[in-house]
Amino acid sequence: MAEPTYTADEMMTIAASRLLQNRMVCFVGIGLPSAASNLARLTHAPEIVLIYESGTIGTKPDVLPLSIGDGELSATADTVVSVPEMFRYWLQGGRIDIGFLGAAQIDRFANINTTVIGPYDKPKVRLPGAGGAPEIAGSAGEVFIVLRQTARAFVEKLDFITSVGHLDGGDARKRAGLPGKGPSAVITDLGILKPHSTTRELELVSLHPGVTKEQAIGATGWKLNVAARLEATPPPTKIELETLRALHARTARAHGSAAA
Amino acid sequence: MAEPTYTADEMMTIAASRLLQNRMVCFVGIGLPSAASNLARLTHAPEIVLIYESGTIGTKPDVLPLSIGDGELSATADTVVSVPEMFRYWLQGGRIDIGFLGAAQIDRFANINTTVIGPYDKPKVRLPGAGGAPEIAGSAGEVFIVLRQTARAFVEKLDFITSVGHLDGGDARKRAGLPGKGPSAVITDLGILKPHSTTRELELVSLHPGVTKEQAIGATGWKLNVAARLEATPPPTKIELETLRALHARTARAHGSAAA
Amino acid sequence: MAEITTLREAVAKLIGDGDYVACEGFTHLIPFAAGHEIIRQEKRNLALVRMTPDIIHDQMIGMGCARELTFSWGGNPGVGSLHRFRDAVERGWPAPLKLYERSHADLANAYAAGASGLPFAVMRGYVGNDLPKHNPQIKTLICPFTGETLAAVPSVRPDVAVIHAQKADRKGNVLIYGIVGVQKEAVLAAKRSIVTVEEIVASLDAPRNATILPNWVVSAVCCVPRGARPSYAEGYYGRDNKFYSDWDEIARERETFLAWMTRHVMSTTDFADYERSLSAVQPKQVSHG
Amino acid sequence: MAEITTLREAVAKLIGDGDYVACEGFTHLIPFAAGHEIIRQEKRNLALVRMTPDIIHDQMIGMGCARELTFSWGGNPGVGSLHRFRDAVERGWPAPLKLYERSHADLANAYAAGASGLPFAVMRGYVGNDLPKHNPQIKTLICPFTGETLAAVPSVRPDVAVIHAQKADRKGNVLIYGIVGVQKEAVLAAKRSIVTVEEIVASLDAPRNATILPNWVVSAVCCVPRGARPSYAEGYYGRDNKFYSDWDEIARERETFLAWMTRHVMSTTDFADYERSLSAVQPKQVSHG
Repeated sequence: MAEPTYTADEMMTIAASRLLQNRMVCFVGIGLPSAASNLARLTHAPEIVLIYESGTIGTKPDVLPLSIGDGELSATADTVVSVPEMFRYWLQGGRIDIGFLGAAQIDRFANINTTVIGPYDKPKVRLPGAGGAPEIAGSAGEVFIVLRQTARAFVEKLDFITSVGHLDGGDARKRAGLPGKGPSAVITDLGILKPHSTTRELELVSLHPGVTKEQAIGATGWKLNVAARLEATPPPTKIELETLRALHARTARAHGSAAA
Repeated sequence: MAEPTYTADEMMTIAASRLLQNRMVCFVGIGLPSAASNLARLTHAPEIVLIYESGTIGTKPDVLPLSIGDGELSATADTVVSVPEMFRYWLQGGRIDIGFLGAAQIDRFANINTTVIGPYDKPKVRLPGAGGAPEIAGSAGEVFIVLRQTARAFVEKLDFITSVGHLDGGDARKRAGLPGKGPSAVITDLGILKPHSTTRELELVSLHPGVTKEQAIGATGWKLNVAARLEATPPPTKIELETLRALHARTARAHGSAAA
Repeated sequence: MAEITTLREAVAKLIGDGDYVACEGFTHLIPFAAGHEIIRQEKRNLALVRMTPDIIHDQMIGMGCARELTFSWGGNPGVGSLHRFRDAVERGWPAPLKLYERSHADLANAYAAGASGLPFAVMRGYVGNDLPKHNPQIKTLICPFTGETLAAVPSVRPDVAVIHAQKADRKGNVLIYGIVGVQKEAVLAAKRSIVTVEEIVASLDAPRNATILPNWVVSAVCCVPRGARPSYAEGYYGRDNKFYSDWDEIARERETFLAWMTRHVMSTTDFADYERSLSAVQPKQVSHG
Repeated sequence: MAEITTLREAVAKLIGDGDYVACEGFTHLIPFAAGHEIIRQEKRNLALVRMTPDIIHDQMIGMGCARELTFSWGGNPGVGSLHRFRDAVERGWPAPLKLYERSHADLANAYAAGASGLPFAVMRGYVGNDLPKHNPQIKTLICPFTGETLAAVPSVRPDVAVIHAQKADRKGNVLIYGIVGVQKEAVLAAKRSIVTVEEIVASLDAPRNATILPNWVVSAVCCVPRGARPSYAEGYYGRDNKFYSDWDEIARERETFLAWMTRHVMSTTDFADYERSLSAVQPKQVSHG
């Protein structure tokens, strides 16, 4: 096999991008979700609608934004609305198919912490906070989460719930009256996790090439369940890899520094 | 005296226009208020800010609009906002100095009916309804009302309160928690009425030239109080009259029919 | 995803008898052609909502399409009463019309709340006003921070929103400018939507923060030039004020109204045909031909 | 009515110690020059509010201007933490900073409610979220129509709003375009406002439905070219990404931070002087000179 070599981050971004379908309306978080969303747009999903919380609707950036409100997002958008309108009419209004989030910490039910490590009033690490994530997690039709898998990030118990996943599992979301279905996939540098059909606990459903089940279990702070039928993530195709690398190269050139 | 001749409607419009001061922010109703507001703008108040509920802010129409959303209002505005924004940010937001309303019926406390004559469920006459008036009457800093004075319009008891004036008088508005001060002047074809300083009942404070106190009393469906110091409205000046007539003539030409 | 189709097909497919239908337009861009098509297809039992029902609603009500009307100002602007509306309210002809009457501020907030996916809107209004006595939908609530009593009004969330706009591109993205009213909110609040446009162009060439409805929030886009007449479309044609004043006479009596509607709407196949029919009667009325 | 004045005079006159101050900008049009002037004039005890506090808030907090911060996301976008913000939160330096933490959807609604003259906003949010446990401002209410429990959040109604915009005309009417954020709402929600602009022109030449702040809702307009740098102003200059990444090193330690602020902000007279001071250090950094 003359497979191209690639990094774990590249595999993660490519695996995430594959979950996005053409014409989906995707509310995109900055960083890894933004790279995956734009990769999808540049490969198999040319008519995907990308929305950033800064108010840019149907944006088609040529390079990745460093921040959620870069000029590149505004200049290539179908339209730009105010931030209150974005959260009121477009997100809460139920117009979003996929909310695409990153996270600092995640638990077995795909609840997310981006607020503090340690106690809220005396934090060990003060993280940036909620941003748009709580209501994206609540209102988007479904949610994808992308982050690197480590035992420090995949924790038994979150110090703070910033954005809800499946709460304490089962039909907890429905009982709480949350409009969206919640996280349906967590994409990491090791594989893909999806919530179990009834318990809604995350289980490992796919391993990226070269990664072992034991590695994934070891990088998880709770006892990770593995799906009966564990799949193998297809490696990046030449087109996926070239497109992603070209995107990062353009981004680095445009920003005059190292790519994200 | 070589005073020019003029109609009672012209005197009414001119008297109303004089109450508007330069740089006031005026939320304008269609019809008589619109004529008076634009006359003020074309004479002594060139920087008055005229706002129509269709969303046009700072509009400077060359001819009078027939409807609240004419193209003339949009084309000459500083900006045009959506109707929800108009009512939320600009009116309810407390940005309006003067709400300028017409009326079908009015009572002694300057409450207004534009909904029905007769019982609501079996009306004798079904009028157009509330429009923007209830919240203009509630939220504008103060309110001017312009209408022709007849015993059928100035009634002892309204069949329906569409827009509040001073409710049942005294400090009733304040007790009800209404933000604006309410009607401070009612301008008719016979004279000007203003609320009494404590009872808030309308009293006749000025008579237009050639009109008698008895005429005004006879054209009022309740026992009209007359101010101790009854003033005489100065007759229209040549400039006022010429400006108003030119405005109506331009309007008639533009609309291809009789002027409003 | 917006389908670019004919108005006849869009109305047949997207509006059913008994539906809750918002046809919006605030003097500007009133969807007359779409209203005519609703009448032509003899839709029945509709719950109509519009802030400012005018001639097109007079026509739908007089032709028996409506069972109820939610509104805040009903009249022929600058002319006077809507005779068919009054006949329905005052004498139940051709059918009783149940009214849900509100104010502009209320309905504007209610559309915005509908677009926002909320069940209700909060506003400061209706104090000392008689409308809440006759419309049980208007309630109050207490601010949990200040204790102030405010009005609470139900969202407007129609089955179908119908609007007219200046243009769409070939993908069905819609641009509206000038007096935009509550049209964007109406479309976003509704389950389905029909947008008639003056023209379909290769590119909208819209300024940065223009009012755009992306094709994925619109059900059908129909090219109907002059489809807002006798209302106006900024950038295309002015308001036909003469038609508004002529309507007063046409609609005053049931017979003249029915004769006019039969001849010009029911006997014509679409809006272009209606325009030909009208201009045959009034060859000199250049403005509405 | 907007007074066209210098930024120094506007900040001196309109911002007092202890005021509740919103400096807004969503990546785009961040009012850096105005923030520097607040620091230069040694304003103290401010209650700051911003959806996305970034470097300029790091600077105000580190220089001891703030007693509290209402916010929804605090960081150096694309780079990492705000070290001065963290030092204040984690170690109380130079003074303890009381946090009122909310979400973007909340603060966006809260500014809109403030602009609308309402004491609170209703939204669907915070279900299962820990923020309400730590911020007693976040409450719930029951929809009087459906019985649904919704979040109720207090309006943001600052004493002063500070924003940067592309241009104003000579009367002080302001035009903003591109990513407009919550700046219009912030100005309309505030008692007073300061708008810095790239240029003052004879006519705004704005498209029909552009985002305009009429001169009668603005207190002061100040012409400060490049006044948003290192943020960007669409149509004028791009974002100085290098400055954002350089800031991480400058702000990491108290000493380097204080030295930098003393040299470039406290020892300069205005934004133009600050730019000269910066370019003297980094002659090659063309983008932020």
